[in-house]
Amino acid sequence: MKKSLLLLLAMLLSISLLVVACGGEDEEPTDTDTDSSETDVDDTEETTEGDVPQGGTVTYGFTQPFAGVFDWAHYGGQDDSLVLGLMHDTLFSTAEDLMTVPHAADFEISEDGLTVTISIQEGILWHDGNELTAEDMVYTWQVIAHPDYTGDRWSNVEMIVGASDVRSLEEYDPLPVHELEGVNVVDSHTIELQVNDPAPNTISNLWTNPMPSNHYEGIAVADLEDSEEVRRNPVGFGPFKVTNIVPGEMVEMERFDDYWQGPANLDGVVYRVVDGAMGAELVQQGEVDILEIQPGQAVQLEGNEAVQVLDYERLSYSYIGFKLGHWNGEEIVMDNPKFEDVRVRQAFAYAIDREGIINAFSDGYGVVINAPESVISWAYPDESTLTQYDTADRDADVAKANELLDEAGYSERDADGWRLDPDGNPFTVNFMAMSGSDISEPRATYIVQNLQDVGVNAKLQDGQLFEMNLFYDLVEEDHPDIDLFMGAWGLSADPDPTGLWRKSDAWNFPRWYSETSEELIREGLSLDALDPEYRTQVYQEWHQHVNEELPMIPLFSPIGVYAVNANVQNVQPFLSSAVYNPHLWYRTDVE
Amino acid sequence: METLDNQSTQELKKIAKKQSPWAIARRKLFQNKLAMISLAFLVIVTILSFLAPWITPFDPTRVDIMNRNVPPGGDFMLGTDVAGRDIWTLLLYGGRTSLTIGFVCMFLVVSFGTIIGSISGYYGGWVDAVLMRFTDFVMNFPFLVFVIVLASIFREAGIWALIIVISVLGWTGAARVVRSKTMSEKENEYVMAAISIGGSPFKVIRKHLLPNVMTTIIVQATLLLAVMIVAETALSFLGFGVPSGTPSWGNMMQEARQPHVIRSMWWIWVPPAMAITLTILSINFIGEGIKDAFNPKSAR
Amino acid sequence: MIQDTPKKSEHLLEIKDLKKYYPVRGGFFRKKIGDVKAVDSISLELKRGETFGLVGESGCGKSTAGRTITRLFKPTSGKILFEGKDITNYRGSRLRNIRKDIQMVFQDPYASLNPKMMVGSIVSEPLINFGKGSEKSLKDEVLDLLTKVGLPEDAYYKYPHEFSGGQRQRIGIARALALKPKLIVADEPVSALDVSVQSQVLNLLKSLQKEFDLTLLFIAHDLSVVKHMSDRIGVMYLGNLVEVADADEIYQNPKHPYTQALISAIPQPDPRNKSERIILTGDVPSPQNPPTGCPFHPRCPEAMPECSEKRPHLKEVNKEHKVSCLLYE
Amino acid sequence: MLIYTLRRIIIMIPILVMISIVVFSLALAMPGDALSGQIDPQNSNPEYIAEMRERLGLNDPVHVQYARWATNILQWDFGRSFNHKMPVTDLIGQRLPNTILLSVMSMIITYILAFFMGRYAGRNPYTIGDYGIQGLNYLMLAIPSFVAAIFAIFFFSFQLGWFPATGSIGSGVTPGTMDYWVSKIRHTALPALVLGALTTASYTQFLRNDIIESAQKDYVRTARAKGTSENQIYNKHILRNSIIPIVTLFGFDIASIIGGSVIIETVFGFPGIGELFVSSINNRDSSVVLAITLMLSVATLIGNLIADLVYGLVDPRIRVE
Repeated sequence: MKKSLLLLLAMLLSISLLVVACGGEDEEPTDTDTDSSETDVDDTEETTEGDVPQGGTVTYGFTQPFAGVFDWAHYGGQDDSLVLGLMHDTLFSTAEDLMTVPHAADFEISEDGLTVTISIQEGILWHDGNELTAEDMVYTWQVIAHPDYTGDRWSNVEMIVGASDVRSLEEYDPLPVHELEGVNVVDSHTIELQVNDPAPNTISNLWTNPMPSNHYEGIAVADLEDSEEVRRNPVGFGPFKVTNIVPGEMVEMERFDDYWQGPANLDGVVYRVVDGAMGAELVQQGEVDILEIQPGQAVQLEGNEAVQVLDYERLSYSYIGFKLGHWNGEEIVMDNPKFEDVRVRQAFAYAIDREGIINAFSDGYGVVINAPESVISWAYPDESTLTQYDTADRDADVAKANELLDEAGYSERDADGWRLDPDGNPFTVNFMAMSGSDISEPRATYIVQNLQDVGVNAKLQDGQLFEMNLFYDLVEEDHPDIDLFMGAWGLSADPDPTGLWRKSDAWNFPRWYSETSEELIREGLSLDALDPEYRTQVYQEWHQHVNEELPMIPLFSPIGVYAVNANVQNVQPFLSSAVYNPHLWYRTDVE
Repeated sequence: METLDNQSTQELKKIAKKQSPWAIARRKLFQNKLAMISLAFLVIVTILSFLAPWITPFDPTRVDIMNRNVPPGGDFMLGTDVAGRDIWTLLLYGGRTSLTIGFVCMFLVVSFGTIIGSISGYYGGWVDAVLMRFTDFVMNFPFLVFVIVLASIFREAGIWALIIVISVLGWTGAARVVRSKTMSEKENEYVMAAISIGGSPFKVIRKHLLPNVMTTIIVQATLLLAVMIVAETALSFLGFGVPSGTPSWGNMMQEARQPHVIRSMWWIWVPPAMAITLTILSINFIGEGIKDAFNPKSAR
Repeated sequence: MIQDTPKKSEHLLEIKDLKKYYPVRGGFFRKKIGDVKAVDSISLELKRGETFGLVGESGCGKSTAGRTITRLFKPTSGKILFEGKDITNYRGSRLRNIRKDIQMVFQDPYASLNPKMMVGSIVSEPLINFGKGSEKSLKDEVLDLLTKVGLPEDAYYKYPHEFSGGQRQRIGIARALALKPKLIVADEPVSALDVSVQSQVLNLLKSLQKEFDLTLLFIAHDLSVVKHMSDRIGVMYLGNLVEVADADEIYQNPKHPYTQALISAIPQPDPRNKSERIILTGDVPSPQNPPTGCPFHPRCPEAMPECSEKRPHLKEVNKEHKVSCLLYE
Repeated sequence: MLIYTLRRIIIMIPILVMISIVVFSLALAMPGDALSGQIDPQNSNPEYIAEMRERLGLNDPVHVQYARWATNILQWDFGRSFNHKMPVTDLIGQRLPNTILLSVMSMIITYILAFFMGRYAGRNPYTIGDYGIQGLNYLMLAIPSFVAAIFAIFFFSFQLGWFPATGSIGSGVTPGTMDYWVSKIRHTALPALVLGALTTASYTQFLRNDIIESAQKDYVRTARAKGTSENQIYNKHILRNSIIPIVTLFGFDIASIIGGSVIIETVFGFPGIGELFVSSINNRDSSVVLAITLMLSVATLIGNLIADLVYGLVDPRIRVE
């Protein structure tokens, strides 16, 4: 689980496309299949063959050179995931409410939560003509569990019985031939899987993107990532097959006529690397048909008939964390008295002008949140049950902040007008933020200003911003200078807070926990929680608890923007990209 | 032996001043219009920068989200930037940062280059060989590339780390110039004479060689001042220089890495661009003027 | 002043077999492949109070010899004894200290004065170097020196470029005198000057020698200049001393063919007293590749076959008259 | 000359070793696993890191690590890029052609501009045209490359629309076709112009002064006295002599082009080595940073060598020192 959360989304995604290279930015789609998800098949029949124009090519732009690792289990960044989404498909997909639903395969979980049965639809073909079978899925798990495996998806097979045994083999074959004890192939399209522990999120955590095992035949696991079969002539079972790769610049794909959901409307898709800074212009000029742009650029496109601007809520959120303790190597120790008083934390939340931040620095592309969860998740709590720290009346918020601080005993002021702590000692607050985009610095300064405006002697740590990796290094090691820090998390589709919020989580950066919280998180993964309604209820309660305790101030859930050529239809950005049902895309300007 | 009385001493000194090589050079420099205009410009820019708090009512760091990207005119003479900061204010405070770093780096680089170069040139032999091999060695590192690598390693240390990194890598040219000038100057018999009257090596270098190498050093210093200002602004522009919250001309230019800023918000980047270019231009003209003034062959 | 001399010799300066070579490097590893023998073995003694004239064509190594003797250059081998002390290998502060006793007047009055310093500082510098005199007495002393070398007092605040060549050489002389040295090596002090002022400077030197009780090593490239100055004269050719004798003796009775040639080249004031002029043929050979045997033999009008093989040595032919020539061996 | 050249080349070897030591030390100073790019900087699981460190030999003594690193480099193995998920050599191989194209174009632009401006100014000294060229020179010397680049984007791309502002290739062209190359050159033109224009000033000045000086030489007077036409005098006698020294400046350019290309490529978003360098630093892709640092140092070293050699060829006195 830990690794699936791993991708801290460093930058505040809404604005940071320019700076973040491929590695850091995407939210881990591996366990959620978000990039490639194909929802229900219901209405596809008529659209694919019916009334929409057929043919034409669409150019999908990306703003960073891509690495070219065209295999789900090995790729690292969004750059490659977009291509994978076009050429590959997955067994399950994520529905709009982020629930995992059957797609190319059906699944069933036993009452005790320990057995998962996967039945792959028959007749699905790979681009090389082989049929997708249970063997492909089994092969994939064996690759990932193999000691030589070079990717980082281990946590998605870890729960399979026997996977750990394979991974810790001292002597082994370089090929993925070591069987996992818990995998039982019932027939060519059905697998019965034993997992170590029951959990409501087993299915969303489990690795279910099969590899073309025939295509990879004979390749040692260690060599897979760099093999020609992955990089030069990758094979998938998605709507488009790769015909030409220009490393780092372009991938050309054409329609795969035997696609299991019916052939795509388009003749092909060209994936090409373009300059992000020029984004909006490139779409206007028709050089690119689909491109994620910065919110700032979206403003230029308003009223432009040739371009559709499509918004979508990203699966991530930004926050400002308080340092309430430290990590002792094994667990959280809450020993930092500075923000011990919950009223101070709440006062800060009132003081910070989140609405203003979104409007000024993200051009409004973001939603103020009061819970550490993306607003699109089914687990996002009902706002009416939460305390609203950012009301429409800014003056009232500031007054409330002052009132809370006074109440907490921070009413005395020094000669410069800064508040003193209840013992009459200076109360200074170091705020740490990441560098990265042109608005990182003004935004951080503005937050400091917000605090200064309620008399808190806040300043940017060392008077500067920190580069992303350094920032997280310092935050993670609980650098003593840090009081407040602004971070962001990319989320997985499953809302389980484990990994970020438990007492035993190294990534619990605010270094906060409570008995209530621990209990609720456990409850959310209990057998009872196999019932979605119960689970929703548990997370609702957990969010209310966090909203009151406020170990971090949730800032906003960013909104992404795609600019799409007006002639290209059926494009629908979802979760983290616009590669969503690409076989339904069509052009209106073809003969 | 009677000594000269005080008054005539003063008079003689005055005459001496007028006729000293320095005085001649100064006169020539004062007659060079371009250099004088440039000097005036540089002095004005420096003074304005350092008096910034008394000239502009705005805070150079305060973010004003209600007044972002305001075009020139109205309350904001040159408009505001993406953070709602007054461009004119940033220009003044930024000049302070950029000029200070430029001067400090120039001073360090010239001092270090002079020390290495004069020792190397004076002693010759193995001392020279060792020092020059070392200089060549440092010269082989592409300046900008290494400054960026080092600056990114020491980024936490702030402005001083930047200054030291630039200086540590920037002295080689000065050292070579000073060395070759020292060597040719050393050929003059007065150096031999200075040794023959019992001057210690340190004294010979300081009293005899350096004053005569000084013209070269001064010219080199003006050139380096320009180079150092460019280095700071370029590094800040790329994001490896002054911390982004600190106003500096390079940081102001950083916003021009967004094409839409280049295209439609010219008031954000044109002022710092002009400030940098005009400053460098005037420093170069002053350098040319000094070079010319020290050149005995030039008329004027 | 210096009391530690073991034996008070009659010679102020003794030079034994002094050599100054410059290495020539070449080849792939820049190895030493030869030497330029600027000074190839000279030996001589200077008595206290005498003036010794060292004469030779330009390029014969006499300036190098002068600078090596004053230890501005480090000798390659040989010995320099000053007042009986071996100063050949002095370094650092010991070397600096002998400067109090040995001073030099340089050839080029334009180059030997620092253009950026006022005359007062130039002349007072040696005194400051050795911490002599307070600021007040220093200035008096310098003004005194300036007067002695015949310069006006207001020279104190002037720069060298405001003076003529002769005046500048006076400044150089004042500087050399400042420390009251025992020995002054004057390296062609007048060769860069107008003929009209040459004699003034020479006379100045001569009178100062008496006043300050100086021993003078006077280097010149033609005999006429040294004639009136010197008590004894040495003639150098290609790094070697070929003849040493009293001044009169050399003029009247030159032994070495080279000396004879030099003397014959002196213009005679009386046209009737016309002696035959000896013309030397050929160029001065390179000191990097000196001829075998007697270095003078390729140009010698009296060369014998063995001259190209056997190397002559400085031998006494008369009392106080030494010559290095096979004719006299 | 041959011996001199050989000597210079052999002297380079210890310098190379020393440079590699310096770069290696930087690698150690850099955060993370700089040498191989194998440890995922975003994975902070202590067990994983400890395991990887042990497996990659990062716990070995420094000199052992250096030896291994140097051996790998000699075998052309610079490690892997973490961000780009591929061997660094492949990555650089992808970018290098762009940078070479940019450098070559900028040099051609430099020489052409300098040739015509220098020739004109040299033939017509102290005229309005000459002063104009001189003024332009001063401006080109003073304006920092990134400022020039931004002005160029503003005027040539946005106001006039002549050149694309960024990137190295347009959309929808197939590699190898004519369109591809046209697009490539159109994209390279503006950065090359800026990079080239900045070095032009010193060349122009050099050529101008050289021509003016040569015009007073005896052989030119003789030619004139013989009635040779002015055009012939300039083209045949003077220019030919003045061009040679200009060409020799080439070696010194390599270092300045390297520095310039880092800035220019970044401003123009031109996917070359310089841009890769800056983005790798920003992403802490240390193995790429190190490889490029080493590569550019060696390039500078070779540039200095060429400069010295060519200089020695032209002026034999240099060889003796």
